[in-house]
Amino acid sequence: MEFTLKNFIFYGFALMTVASALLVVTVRNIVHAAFSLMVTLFGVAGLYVFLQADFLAATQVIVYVGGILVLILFGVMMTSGRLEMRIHVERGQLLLGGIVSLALLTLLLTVIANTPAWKNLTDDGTELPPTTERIGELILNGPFLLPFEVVSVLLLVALIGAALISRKEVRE
Amino acid sequence: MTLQHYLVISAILFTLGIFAVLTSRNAISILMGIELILNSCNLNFAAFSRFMTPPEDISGQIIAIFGIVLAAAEAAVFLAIILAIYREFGSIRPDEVDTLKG
Amino acid sequence: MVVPLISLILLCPLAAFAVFGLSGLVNRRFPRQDYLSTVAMLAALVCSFLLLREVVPSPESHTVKWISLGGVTFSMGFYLDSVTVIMLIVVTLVSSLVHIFSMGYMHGDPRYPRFFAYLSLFSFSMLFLVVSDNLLGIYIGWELVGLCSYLLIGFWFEKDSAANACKKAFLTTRVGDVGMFIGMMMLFTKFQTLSLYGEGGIFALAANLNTGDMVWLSIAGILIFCGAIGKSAQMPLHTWLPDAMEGPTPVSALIHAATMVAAGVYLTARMFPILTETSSLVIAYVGGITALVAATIAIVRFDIKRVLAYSTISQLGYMMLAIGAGSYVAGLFHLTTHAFFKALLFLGSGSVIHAFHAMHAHGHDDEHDHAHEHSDHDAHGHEHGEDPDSRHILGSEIPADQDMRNMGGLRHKMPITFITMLIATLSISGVPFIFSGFWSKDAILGGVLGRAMEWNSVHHYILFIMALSAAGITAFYMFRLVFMTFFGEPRNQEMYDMAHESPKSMTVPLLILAVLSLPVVNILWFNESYVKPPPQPHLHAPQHAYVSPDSNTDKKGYTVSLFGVSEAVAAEEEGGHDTHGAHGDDGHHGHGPAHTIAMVLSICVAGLGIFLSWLFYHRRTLSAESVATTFRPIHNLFWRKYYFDEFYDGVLVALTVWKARLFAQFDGSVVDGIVNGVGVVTRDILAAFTGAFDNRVVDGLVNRVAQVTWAVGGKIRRIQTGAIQTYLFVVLAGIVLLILIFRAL
Amino acid sequence: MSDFRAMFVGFPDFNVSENFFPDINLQEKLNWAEEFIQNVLIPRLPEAVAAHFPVELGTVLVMFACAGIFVGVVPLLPLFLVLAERKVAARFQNRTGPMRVGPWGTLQTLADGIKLIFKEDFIPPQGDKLLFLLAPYIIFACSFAVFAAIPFGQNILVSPFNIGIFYIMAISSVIVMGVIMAGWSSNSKWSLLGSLRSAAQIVSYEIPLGLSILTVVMLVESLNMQEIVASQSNGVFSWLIFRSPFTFIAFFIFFISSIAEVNRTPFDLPEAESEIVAGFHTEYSGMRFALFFIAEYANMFAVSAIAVTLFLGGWEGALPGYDILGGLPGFVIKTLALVFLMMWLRWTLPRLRVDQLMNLCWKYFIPIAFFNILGTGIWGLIFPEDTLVSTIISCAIIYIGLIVAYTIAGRTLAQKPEPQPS
Amino acid sequence: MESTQQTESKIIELKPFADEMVVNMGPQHPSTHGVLRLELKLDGEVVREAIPHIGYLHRCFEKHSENLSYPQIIPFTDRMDYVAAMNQNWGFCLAVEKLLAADESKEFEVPERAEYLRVLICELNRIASHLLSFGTYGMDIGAFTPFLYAFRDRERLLLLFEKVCGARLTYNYIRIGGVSEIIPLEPGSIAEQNFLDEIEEFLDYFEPLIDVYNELLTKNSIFAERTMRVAIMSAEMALSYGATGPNLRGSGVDWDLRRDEPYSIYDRFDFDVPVAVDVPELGAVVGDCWCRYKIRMDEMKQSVRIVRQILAEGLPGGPVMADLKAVRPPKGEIYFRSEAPRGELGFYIVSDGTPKPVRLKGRSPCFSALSALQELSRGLMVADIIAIIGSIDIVMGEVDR
Repeated sequence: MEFTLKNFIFYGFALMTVASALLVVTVRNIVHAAFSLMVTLFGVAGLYVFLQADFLAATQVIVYVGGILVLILFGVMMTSGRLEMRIHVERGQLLLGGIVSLALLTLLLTVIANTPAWKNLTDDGTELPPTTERIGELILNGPFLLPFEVVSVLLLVALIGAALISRKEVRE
Repeated sequence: MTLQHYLVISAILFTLGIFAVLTSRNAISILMGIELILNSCNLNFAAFSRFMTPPEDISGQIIAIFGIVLAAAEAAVFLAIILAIYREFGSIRPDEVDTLKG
Repeated sequence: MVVPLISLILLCPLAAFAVFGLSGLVNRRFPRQDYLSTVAMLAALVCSFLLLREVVPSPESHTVKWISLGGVTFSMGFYLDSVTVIMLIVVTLVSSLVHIFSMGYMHGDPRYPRFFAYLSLFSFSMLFLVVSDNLLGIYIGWELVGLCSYLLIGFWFEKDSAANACKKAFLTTRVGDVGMFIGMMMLFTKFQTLSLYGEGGIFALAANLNTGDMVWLSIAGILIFCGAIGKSAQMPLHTWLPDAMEGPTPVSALIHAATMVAAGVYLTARMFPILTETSSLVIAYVGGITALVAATIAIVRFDIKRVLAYSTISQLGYMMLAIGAGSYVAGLFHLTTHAFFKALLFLGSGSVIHAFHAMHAHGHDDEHDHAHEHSDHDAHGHEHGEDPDSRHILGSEIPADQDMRNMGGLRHKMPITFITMLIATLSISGVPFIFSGFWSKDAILGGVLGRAMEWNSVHHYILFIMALSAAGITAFYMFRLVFMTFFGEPRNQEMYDMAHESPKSMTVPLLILAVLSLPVVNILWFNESYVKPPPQPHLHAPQHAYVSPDSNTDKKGYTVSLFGVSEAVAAEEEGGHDTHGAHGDDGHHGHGPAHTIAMVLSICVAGLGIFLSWLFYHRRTLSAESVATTFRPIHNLFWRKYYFDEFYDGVLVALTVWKARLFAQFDGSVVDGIVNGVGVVTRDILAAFTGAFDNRVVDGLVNRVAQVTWAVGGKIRRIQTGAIQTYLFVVLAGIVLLILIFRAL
Repeated sequence: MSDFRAMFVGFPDFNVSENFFPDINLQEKLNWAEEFIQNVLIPRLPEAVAAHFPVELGTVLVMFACAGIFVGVVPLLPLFLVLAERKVAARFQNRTGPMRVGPWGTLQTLADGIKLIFKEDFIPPQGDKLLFLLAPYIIFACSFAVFAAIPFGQNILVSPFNIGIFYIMAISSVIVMGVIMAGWSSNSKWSLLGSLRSAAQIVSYEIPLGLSILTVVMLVESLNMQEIVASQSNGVFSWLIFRSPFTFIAFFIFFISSIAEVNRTPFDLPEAESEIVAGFHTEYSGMRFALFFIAEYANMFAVSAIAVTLFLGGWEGALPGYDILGGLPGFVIKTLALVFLMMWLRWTLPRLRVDQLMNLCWKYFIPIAFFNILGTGIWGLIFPEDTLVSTIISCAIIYIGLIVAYTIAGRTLAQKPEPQPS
Repeated sequence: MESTQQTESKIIELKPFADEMVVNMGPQHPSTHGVLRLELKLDGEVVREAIPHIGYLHRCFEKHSENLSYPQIIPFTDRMDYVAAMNQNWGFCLAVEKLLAADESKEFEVPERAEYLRVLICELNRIASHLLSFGTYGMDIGAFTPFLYAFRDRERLLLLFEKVCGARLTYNYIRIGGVSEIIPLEPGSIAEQNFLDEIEEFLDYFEPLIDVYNELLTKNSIFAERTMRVAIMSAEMALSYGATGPNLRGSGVDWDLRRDEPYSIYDRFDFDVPVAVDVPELGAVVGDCWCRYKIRMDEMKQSVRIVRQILAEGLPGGPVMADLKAVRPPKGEIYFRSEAPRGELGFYIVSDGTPKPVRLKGRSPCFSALSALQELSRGLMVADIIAIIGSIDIVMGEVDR
């Protein structure tokens, strides 16, 4: 493997993503897990940059870190006192879950390694034109208009639904 | 960097997410697992879009954006439900919320 | 011009409903909602009248593609012919009048806006049903109408009786709807479309069917007619309609007299082109029997609304009979006239009840406090405890304000109500020439007799006699109602004193309907160029009609041709003599002798009925009680409504219970017996021999097994934790395993 | 608009930024570094070393150098801004402010900084130590990362992202994580309350912020900061604030929302000292507290710089072709003016309550911002190009609108009588 | 069955702390005006209950007094409401003088010059107290600048006080039977004239500033939003809690001891008693925080008016101390109340004829007002608690005594 700056940074991001994801599932303190998740999300955003999906990367950071993660932390703080920040696990479940997950991973890796269509697709490093404008075109004036509208309705529904579910009942 | 690099990373993320969902005794932790899974899916979309389609075709990225949006909606509703469950049961451990058990 | 008009007709009530639906959510006291709703209906009415001119030359049809599923396209659209337009007018007109009437009648009800919302929704669905050009649209409208009926019957859901009645109505009609849906699906599987008209429509395709398909076409026709049986309260499924009188009276007038129940007739008429001889005959018989039976039940009712309810059933049977007998135009003609005079009768009865209501409430004349009134029904005492109605509707006796035995002499107190109701009664009784009912009823009788004479068909003669006797009985019980209510001495002086004429918003619709009960609508129906019956390609005259009486094939003609077998034979043999049902057309003019005979006979029976009624209930030279005593079994039969409710309770319900008992017994005797027997055998015979062996070897084994089972069970039990994670785990493990297996393969 | 240039022919051409200030264009420097290594360094190296010499080393070095410039220079800003704030506050309050350390107290902040560095670094014993230590760095890093995309001059830009403004939004949305971390890990209820307030506030105000940025983006049709600046190169009336009446409104929404984003009065609820002691950084002391402080002032400068870039012409001058209010000095002057405005507001206004804050955001700003977007869309349809006509119409509408608003406001104020208790 | 019961009991157990957070506001907190400790039960930002805990500044004032002679008690009253100590001195002296007057054998009269000086100084002290209240209230709400403005003006008043008694905060100026003469202020002397000129100068400077402050803070829309319609104390509630002074008048009750039960020479002056009314143009409702605050702003104007009347009349000549040999009140008891800046300050003294009181009880206006806090704050937000505390203007020294 050639040592280039790009490779170096890529592996850095990959390592960061995977390692912090591992932390997310292994750390026993849920707030720590949430902050590890933040690192994971950053790592994935970095990988998006490598895929020349700059808009996607920024969206990832805005929505995930600025939105979802904050939501998660709010959820943590509203539902647990400081003493309940531990993530409970049971050993048997850990074992079973580990076996299944490992089997799944093996399976996925086998598939990835053995699928001929996916082999030897190297990033030739060509600079792609910026994606933002095309994304806009495709979403607002192209085949993705309908999904876009559907998704916006979905968001609205989720918004209202979430507000409705989580509002406090007026107890008499 | 080849496509398989990304696929491997995403496979690992996916598996870790599954692991979290399977083993965690905390609903919010489960949500984090789900987010990992969704991220791995989005990464796959973006990667396939980069490697398997012509460079002008960025449908994969758009799907990934939709995926992010869905994740946001899902997280909001999930947390609302968790909040409601917490009010009702005083706990968000999924194994304690088992009134469906009959 | 047609499209905007029809859209307007549909949208007006829908918009009114939407506005109420929303305003009801936001603010229960949305101001002037009743006017809005009424104005919307009136606008629809005006549009309907405007349509009258538009469709004269030829029917119009507009369709849009709706859903495309796997190569099959469902379309939505409307089909406008003269009948549709007349139905539109009838529906919007009656609905408007009922709206106006309700403004007075329902005033002060706590759920007043909701009532109007329901009415608007109902009007919309009915209009949608009427204009739809395909079975799917009709079905949607059909079910919506059923829903509205359910909502409106149960409008005062605080009353148990109303709540039960609405459930009963909904479930009973659903029985018919299942049949209808199966019929629709049969047509769909055959033709791959649900559109009725046009090149690829069902009618066009059905016209080209060969004789081999007649059997299932008949079945399909009858099944679709099942829906009509339910909705139009025909014979086996009629029991819901009288109970539906638990709803507010305007609802009874609108839904259960004028429009919704007519939907069944309308549907049958719409299906006219695919009716075969068998299905026609089934329809005619169901209609005829219904007409007769319901009329006889009506004789002995005392509840003013129930008399009218049975009368409605009877008249609907009439219409079915007409359509079954091929008198398409006559059936629809009667539908129209009946809509008006029955609505009038109901609204009139509502007016009477209203007069008593107010008195009953708190003795005020002007305060109409219905909310209290309707929850007070139970307090009206139990003097009618033996009334069979009470057996099926919990807690419902005849409410005092609806009991004709409490009325009498009201003509002085309520002149307008009296006069208008009298007009309606004369009309329904078939008093000649100046009342519309006479013309329509006569058209039916003439049509049936004409068909009988033309085909020389025994069936149709029987049907004619049924119809004729039903007509006579109708005249009898209707005048019984009028005499008991409006003539004679007041039977309940207290109630009589408090009775009063209803407010303007109630009497004005009565007057309008009274005018409409005079033969003004006949203009449309006597205009031959306006209403043309559709052709019936599969209805063939029985063979004998065209064969000389002394022919050898005589016997063959009389065979009751179930499922169209004999048509097939006839068609094969006498292909040239096909008379495409145009002959079934319309007895009311043209069939000279039949028509004249029918007219004379109908006038006679009507006169007889009125005269008898006068003797019984006005002159009182004859005593109804003594007649009842004399013919105790028959009276009982009528009084118990032919034991239909008893039958349903006794047979259907009992059957289920019996089945359950059977299974319980099977469990108790056979299964337990086997187990016990085995136990006995084991204990008494084997135990002695195997005791020792048992204790050592088997016990050990069993204990091991039990331990293993216990352990395994304990582990497996944890799978059913109710925890979603465990399930997810199993699913994932399954996926992994499956993939491995399939990869291995 | 370029006709305007003709009117100023003959004036001496003086471009300060190009003449006196260094270029920090990363891309050029990177190219330069690689060329240097390839052409100069490697030929002079021994054969064995040259074969394995990492060519990228130069790139890395340049990147670190650029980062170093910013990390070195930007903290000086707070040093100056804190002093400025204290002096401004003092003038507002008829005081002189710090006068002891250095001439006119100019070294006061330095002294404070030194004090903070040597102060005990206290960590709450029951707190979450790891997060407590990390939180200031996250906030610090994020507020500095924003500077990477701000163009200070034609060639003074670390990284010419083509999604520049979007990147800034993304990065600044991460700050909230640091705030939550700090608040939660302190194990203090006041801190927690403050951090949750802050999170809610920042998340909410990001919406009107983003929406008002969108109006600019709609007109410029680019997310690239340099392109946004370039579209305002024709003098003061081509600045986006005057480009359409809607951007004029958007500027105010943007600016007020940014004040809320950086938690300053009247939106300083997260650190409202009279309510929740000091909010999320109650428990911090020493250098970590200083990091929060630096981050706060860096943020303040950053949002002002963004506002200048988006609405007030960035480094482009007020006259086409001339460097009045242009270049790096002009940019800094404009930014400092906005910073001064923030200080002015801080020392004048009381603080809002939480629900009022949210009301303002959700019931006023967001609807207005949506209306703005709609209006900008229509404006863009009517005037697809920025022409003389559109500028005149826009300025006329703004002018009339201001007069109307002033009149109405004046009348309303005049209607408010001095309430006299009886 | 069993599990159902378990679940139910679990719900009942866990519900209370599902949403509630208990926070201690104070005793060390920037805006509890001293050492008040509030136990807040919070539901998010909303206050379910605010329980004041007092006593952190308790000095056993009343018990101390039983072992001190009457003149010795006066410095202790300085420590009660330390921002309006003159009024505290005066309140105590008035009570003792009333008690002394019961003994007809020892007739004495407070000299007129002393009365004028007392009113002059106490009204200026009232202005100083209200200025502090104004400034700190602004700071509580988040506006820092008004605080410094208020302190700047208060500083000038403190200098004036320093001139008459040598102290800036704990004056011990008003004595039983007159005022202190530590720094003599000869009638008609240049010193006196300078003193009066300085006061006049201050009033000329200060009076227009009140309007400036109204523009700066009172009518600031954010301030108004924060304080108007917040924590409305109805007249009924104010009366039932014994709220007095600006708090009572802020609830719309027209009651001022200076006018309704005139003591000293207040009946000679012409002044209005500001009472809150609804101000629909601004949105204020009688009894809300803004009204209580506004009463203080208006009272400053009235104090200025009284002081101006004194300046116009000029100080009468004569001594400043009555001729009292020893303060030895007759056997008996007395309750006397006066209108301090924070409300009705009352002293209840039981004397057995010795130079020391047998029992002394101070009725503190702040204590009564503070007791309304719990009811006022229910269901409001944390920020509103601050607004309430500032608007009822407590001084913990007086609450705890």
